[in-house]
Amino acid sequence: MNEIMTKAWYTLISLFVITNYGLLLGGTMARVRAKVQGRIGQPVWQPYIDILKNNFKRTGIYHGVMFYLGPVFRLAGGLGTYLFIPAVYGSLVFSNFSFSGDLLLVMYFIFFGQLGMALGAGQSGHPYSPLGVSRGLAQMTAFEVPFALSVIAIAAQYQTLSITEIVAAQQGGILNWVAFTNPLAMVAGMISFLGMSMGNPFSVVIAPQEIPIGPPTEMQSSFLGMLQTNRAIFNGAKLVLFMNLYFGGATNIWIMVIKTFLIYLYTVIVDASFPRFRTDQSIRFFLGTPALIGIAAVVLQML
Amino acid sequence: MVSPLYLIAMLLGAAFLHPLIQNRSKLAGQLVVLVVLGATVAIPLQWLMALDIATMQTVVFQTAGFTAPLSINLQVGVEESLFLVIINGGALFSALYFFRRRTREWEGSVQILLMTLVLGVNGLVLGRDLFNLFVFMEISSLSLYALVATTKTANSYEAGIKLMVAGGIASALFLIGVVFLYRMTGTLNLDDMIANKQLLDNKAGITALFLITASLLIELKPFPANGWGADVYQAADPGVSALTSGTSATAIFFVLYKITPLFGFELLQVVAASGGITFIFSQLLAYKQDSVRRMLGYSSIGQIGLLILVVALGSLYGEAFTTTMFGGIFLLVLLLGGNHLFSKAGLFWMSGITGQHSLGTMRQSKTVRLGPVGAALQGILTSALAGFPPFPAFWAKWIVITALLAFGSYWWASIILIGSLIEAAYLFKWFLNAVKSPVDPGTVHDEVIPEDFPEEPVKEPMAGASPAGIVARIARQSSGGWIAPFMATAVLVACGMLLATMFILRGRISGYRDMVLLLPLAVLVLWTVFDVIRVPFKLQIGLAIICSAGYGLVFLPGLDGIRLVFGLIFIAGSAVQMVPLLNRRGHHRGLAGMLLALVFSLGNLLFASSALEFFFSWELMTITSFFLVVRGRQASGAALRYLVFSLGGAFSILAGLFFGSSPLAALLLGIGFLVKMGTLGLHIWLPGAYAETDDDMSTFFSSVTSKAGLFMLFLLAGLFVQEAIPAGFAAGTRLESLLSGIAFTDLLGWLGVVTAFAGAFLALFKEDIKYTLAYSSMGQVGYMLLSFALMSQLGWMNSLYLAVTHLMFKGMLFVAISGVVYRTKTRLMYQMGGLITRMPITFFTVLIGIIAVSGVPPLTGFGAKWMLYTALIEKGWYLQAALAMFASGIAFLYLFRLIHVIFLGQLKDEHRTVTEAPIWMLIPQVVGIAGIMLYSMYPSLLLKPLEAAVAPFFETTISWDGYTVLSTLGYWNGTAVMYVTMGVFLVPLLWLLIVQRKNTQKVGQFNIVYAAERPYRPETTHFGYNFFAPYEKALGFLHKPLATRFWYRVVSVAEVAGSMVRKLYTGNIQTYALWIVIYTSILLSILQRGM
Amino acid sequence: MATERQERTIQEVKDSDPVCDAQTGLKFVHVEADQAVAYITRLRDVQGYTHLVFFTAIDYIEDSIFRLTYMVHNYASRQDLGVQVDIPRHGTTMESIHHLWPHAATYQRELKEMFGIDFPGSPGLDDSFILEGWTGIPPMRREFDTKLYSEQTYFPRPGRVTHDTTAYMKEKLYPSEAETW
Amino acid sequence: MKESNMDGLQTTATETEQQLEDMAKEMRLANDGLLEQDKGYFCDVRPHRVEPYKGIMESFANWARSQSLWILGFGTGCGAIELRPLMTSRFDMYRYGIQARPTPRQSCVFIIGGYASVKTLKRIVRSYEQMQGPKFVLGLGSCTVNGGMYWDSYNTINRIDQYIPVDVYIAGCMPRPEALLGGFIKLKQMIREGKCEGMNKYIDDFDWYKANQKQIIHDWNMPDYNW
Repeated sequence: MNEIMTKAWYTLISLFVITNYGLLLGGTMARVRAKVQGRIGQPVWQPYIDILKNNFKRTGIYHGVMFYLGPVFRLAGGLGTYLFIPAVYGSLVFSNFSFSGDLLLVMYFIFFGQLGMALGAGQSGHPYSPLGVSRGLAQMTAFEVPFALSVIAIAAQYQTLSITEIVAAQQGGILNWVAFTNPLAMVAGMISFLGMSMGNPFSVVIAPQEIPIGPPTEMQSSFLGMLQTNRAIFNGAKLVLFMNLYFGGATNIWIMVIKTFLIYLYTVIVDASFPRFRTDQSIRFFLGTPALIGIAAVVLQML
Repeated sequence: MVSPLYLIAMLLGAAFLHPLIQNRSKLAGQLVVLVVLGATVAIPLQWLMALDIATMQTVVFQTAGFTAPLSINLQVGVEESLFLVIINGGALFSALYFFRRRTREWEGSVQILLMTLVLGVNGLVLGRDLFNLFVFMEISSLSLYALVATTKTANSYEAGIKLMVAGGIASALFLIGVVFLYRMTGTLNLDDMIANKQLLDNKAGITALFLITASLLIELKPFPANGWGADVYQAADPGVSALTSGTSATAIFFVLYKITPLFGFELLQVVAASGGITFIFSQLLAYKQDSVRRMLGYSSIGQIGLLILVVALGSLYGEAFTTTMFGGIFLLVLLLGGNHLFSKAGLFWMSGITGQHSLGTMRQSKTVRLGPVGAALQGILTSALAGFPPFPAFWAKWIVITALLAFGSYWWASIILIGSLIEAAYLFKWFLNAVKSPVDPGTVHDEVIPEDFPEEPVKEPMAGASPAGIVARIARQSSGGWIAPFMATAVLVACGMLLATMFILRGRISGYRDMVLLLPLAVLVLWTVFDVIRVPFKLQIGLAIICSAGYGLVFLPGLDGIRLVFGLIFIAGSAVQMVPLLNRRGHHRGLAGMLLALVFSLGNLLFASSALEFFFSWELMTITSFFLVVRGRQASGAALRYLVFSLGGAFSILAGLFFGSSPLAALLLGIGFLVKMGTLGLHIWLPGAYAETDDDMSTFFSSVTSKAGLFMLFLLAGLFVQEAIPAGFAAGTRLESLLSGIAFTDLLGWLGVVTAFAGAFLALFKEDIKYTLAYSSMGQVGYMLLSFALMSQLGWMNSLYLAVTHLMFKGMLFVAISGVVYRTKTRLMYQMGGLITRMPITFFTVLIGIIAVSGVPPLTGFGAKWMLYTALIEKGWYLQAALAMFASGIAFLYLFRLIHVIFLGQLKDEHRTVTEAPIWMLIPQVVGIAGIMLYSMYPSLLLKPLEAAVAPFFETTISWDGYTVLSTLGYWNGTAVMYVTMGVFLVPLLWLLIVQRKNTQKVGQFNIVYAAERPYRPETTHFGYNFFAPYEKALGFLHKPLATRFWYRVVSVAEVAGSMVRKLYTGNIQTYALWIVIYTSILLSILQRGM
Repeated sequence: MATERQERTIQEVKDSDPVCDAQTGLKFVHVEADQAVAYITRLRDVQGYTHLVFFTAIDYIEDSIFRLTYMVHNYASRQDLGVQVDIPRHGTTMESIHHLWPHAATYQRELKEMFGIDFPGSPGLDDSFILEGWTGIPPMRREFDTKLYSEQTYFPRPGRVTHDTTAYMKEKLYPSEAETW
Repeated sequence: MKESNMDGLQTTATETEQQLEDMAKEMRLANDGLLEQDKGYFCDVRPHRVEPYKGIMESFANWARSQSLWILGFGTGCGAIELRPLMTSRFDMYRYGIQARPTPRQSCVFIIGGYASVKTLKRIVRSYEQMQGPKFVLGLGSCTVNGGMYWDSYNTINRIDQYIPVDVYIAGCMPRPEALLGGFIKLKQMIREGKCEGMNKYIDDFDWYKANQKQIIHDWNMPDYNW
């Protein structure tokens, strides 16, 4: 019983940290983006206010049960993804529920939230919602290819699928990182990360000029607030995952903050500097060079 | 023993007296014919009782105190008796066919001619004297010319004359041959000649024998000198054609059979070649025919060619055939001949009854739709002719192929198999044409867009609700014509059952377990009886479910390991999936029985202990499932494809069974099993068959039947670990080093993953929901194949795990979708939408189903993904793993589309009143959900038994830590995942419920922000058509139907060959006569070269 | 092939040389209503005026006519030509030219809505163009008093004053610079 | 005795039901503008007033609302051209927590960008009703105040506040972005003071607003309240 209580506390702490970190990271990155554009930009805490405001909305509408549950699925997906990743190597508090499964679990649990959200968006009856979902899913299958290849290359390299062990194998100096021991896998993975974070040039889902905002077109009030919360957590989870996979993980929370910040910075810079692909261009892009790099990484492991 | 002379005398006397009786009463005249013909069947039966069958006893009758050839010399033996029973039986049924037909065909002269024909053929069978044989041949031929001409059309007169010319040439040759033989041996008695065979062992003797043989061959219409024969079949009345094909040709063949002991090696080879060529080319020709009767005619010619081939080969490779049951080659002749006689005659009669002359192309046929009885008769006759179990031809085929392969005669075996395949193709094409529904376009290559299905015309309720009523109706229809095919069918079925019992039991009845293999047949008979006595359909299905459950309870506990897993899939899975059928109203004749037979024959695969038993069950499964596919509303094209591919696969298996454990066996067997599984390249039957079957039965094909191939792969796994390229191939070249070391499992692995990818990818662009699911099943089977091919503990566990879970979730999905289609009356997804409010339970099922299929945790699907990738990476198949991941991503796409376009989005006006699926359709869904939730919560419940099942084969590589399963690479705790997921799901849900507890309004379907406009129609607001257009744009080039195109090319090659051959037939008597002469000359020159 | 009537029209038009507007350099021809479509067809098919630039109407209430102007353009000679047609204001019907240029249908729809000119056979003629559910007289006809309509319909805000722009700016906004104007 | 009692009870029950039904009917909108077969597509519940929280909770909520103003990106008139510069680095509206959203569902500030024709008004009403409360309206330019230079047009409405409640007007033709920012700051101030109850006002005077709207929108082919 005591153990369960301790685990519950640890979980709460871990979630609290990642939520706040994710929100602040989002705010900071908005500032960074503003700087790129020569603006001052919004306050760092703007994400908090937006979420507060959305939850303070007096009215709301919903289109049906799945619409209602869509954001719940999405947030559950975000929380779950984070909870299945050991965030800080060797830390009891931040090991989360990583004993439930390995890398494959995390890779597939990412779909959980997306599926739920897609269903919620679908029930809104708005044609843009499924259009956005269709684009997003189509692109997702494409960027999963280099990512899958990259993960397979890493699994082959270390003969393990456990994230903890992958991190453990990278300890002991910067040159032990996958980024240096298996650079091709890192390159493929980091390109697919661009797709995963849905920024330009891969922002086909939201695509403000074409299908204004896509899936969450009908989402409002606390539904939207929930989606925003998830955005912070899910972002954090993805960053932690990529940090663990390619950049040696983190032995304490500060290293995690620095590393994930830099990874995120990379996507933001790309985002701020490119126009958008069309969906089919994006698919072809991911199945082109990044996939070839991934295959090269895998083939190197086979030789 | 009745003297055979009475037989002859009776026929002769009746023929002479007939005009007198006919003048008094027409009915009496007809009855006399029936009685006399009945006696001709009864007398040989009496002989059979008197004779000692085991020793093939023969009794010789001389007449009038003289010896042959001055008198008639008759021999009555077991062979003769049996042949006479079937030949005279056929004649009797023919008489029944003509009976009371108030048309001019059935005039006194025809009755007399019929009796003289029977007289002739009886003489042919019984006669042992060459000159006698000639006489009888003339009698029967003359009767036949006249009979053909009695149809009294210009064509039939011409055909009669052609027949006469050909017969004349043949008689001349025969007579010359007889003269030579008499000159050389000094006797005309066959037995004496056989005794003095060495006298004929010179060029002159062989030539003399050749002349007789050529004459007989010409009478049997060999390719290519058979244009006149086909004309006869086309022009004559079907009843006459039935006589020609059955009675006359069979008797002449028997003559050939009788004189084969005289033949030397060279002559036998010529005869065999002639038979083989006739067989294969006639099938090609028949395939191209438009006219039903000409098609049947070519089929007859081909079948007789097969008989000739078998006899010749039997004499050539005698020792190979002696190992079989009894009578050696004679048994084959009897089985093939009898089977052909009854089934072909039956089909001729059917064509006469329905009045169907032209097949047209399948597309634009003038459809003559058979009623249920007619369809059943034609189905049975066609199956019998095509050699499906339990009909005699099946056993004959088995024996022939076994013997040929045992002897190493691969070419002949493959010719017989390919010919049979073509024959099955066109016969079933005709069958489908006759039974298909009027809305069926005949060719279903792909989903039909965008027209909706036209309403099917309302069927007239069947009158008469008792067996008596049915009999009365049969009698009423076409005044007795139905009795003939009915009797033929009955004979075939009875023989089939008898043979099945003989072959399968082989005298060993040690317990009820031995009977299990015969259960499907018993079921078919029993449920047919149910149909006849009009047991309500629901009761039939209910009984079927109970029987399946009983079968499972009785037989499955004896199994263990992998067999038990598949047993549960086949039997328990089927029992649950039969429940939706309870929803049906009205009568569905033959459905329940067929279904149960299919389930039992699937189950029997588990118990088959010999190659024959296995093949018997396999073929039974093929034919029963075919008859289930046929029932679909637009399924004829798909059904034909299914049949041809299944049969091709089965033949491949049949061939493969005899190559021991060589790579060739692995290849042939592998192809057979892969056809059943529908792997890429061999899959083109699959979408149509899955999709066009009735909605509530598709699930059997997808979730149960496809596993049969997988099961067999597991059983014969040892075959596939060997290297695919035989040692010594391309020896010494660089190719050798590249190719060596590639095992079949490597190929299977790639094939599996490519199938998984292709299935998912093709499902992506389908608007028709059932095609989507069909391709999805194909993809899933690809994963199973991939996992199987891994040949590791985790791989096999995963393959079995997938097989079990796929049964649950794909079964659920198919049943749920059938409920949707049942309610919405459409299969096109974009025509649905917003059904979640109308069908919430079905939605929930589909939701669980797609989560499970896509492998998203926490449901069971993830277990499969976890094991698959772990096993793949353990094995080092990295690229396959990546492609599998890509495929699973694509699966996610079509699954989302499936649930979105049907259940979410905009509800259409016409679906406003749709209600939840019927309760019977919900039950399997609930069972499936329960199963999935249970295994999701506690994966160890499934994993541990599977681990035990594969334990005998592999060293264990996984270990357990509580609920956590650990592999060498990673770990997975399904229970913990489930708890965490529930936790992270409930917390936000509670939060939302608190925050939103008031002032959250549920709005209507058009209350959307529509760029400040309002939607006007749900159809234009629902995004569903061409859902993944960008994907198509990016990767659409991948789904060009390459495999389909390849198979079309194969078909067109066959068709071109057919039409080229067809050019030989000008329809002109002189040309035909010339062909006969040329044919004889060519045979002769071949023979001389041989000598 | 030009019909006899068209030939006659062309001849008549040739006789009366197009009037050149001194200010814009545009050329205008004036055509009778019953000959206009034939003439425009001729312009399009024979004389190379392949592009309909616009099609509009002016309400000359004093003369009790609408003056329709078809502005066509010849890409080869880079020449615009305005074809002016006068039609009576009451019971106004004009032959449609949507068969010459499909987009003419939109102009005709607008003219129907704004002026009430009927073009029988023109597709979608009665679909609302700007005014959804308008029931009064077409607002661009000059007998329609738009100010009165607005005052009656749109809740004019009390206290609104209208000034002459120049005078008001001189007086109020930039009094110091007023002299320089 | 007993029976009559029962009858009485039953009558009461039916009466209560009747009353409830009547009440429910009152809560429903007639949606007369829709075709009969189209009525099922739309929600016909009458919107109701939502009271603010009490005390500090509402102040806090209002502060959050004022710090996060999401504009409905719908250029209703020519004044919308003056909105664009707000996003540029020169004016940088993000500093004030102002962002543009592409859908009314997520927005809280509706900017009426200048003159509104009858045709546009229909869309304005629809979009306004689709926004979730609390929601604020900024009237941009003279046209929204009194019709501006189009005041006597047959097609331009003069006073937007006759059709939807307006919180802040920004006069000018056109007002410059600075003026717009000024308007936003005023709006923020008003929100913090709890003065922006436009939504409840709209619901309180729902019938009046509807009557005004329907007076000029002749082909009313939408529900009476666009949820």
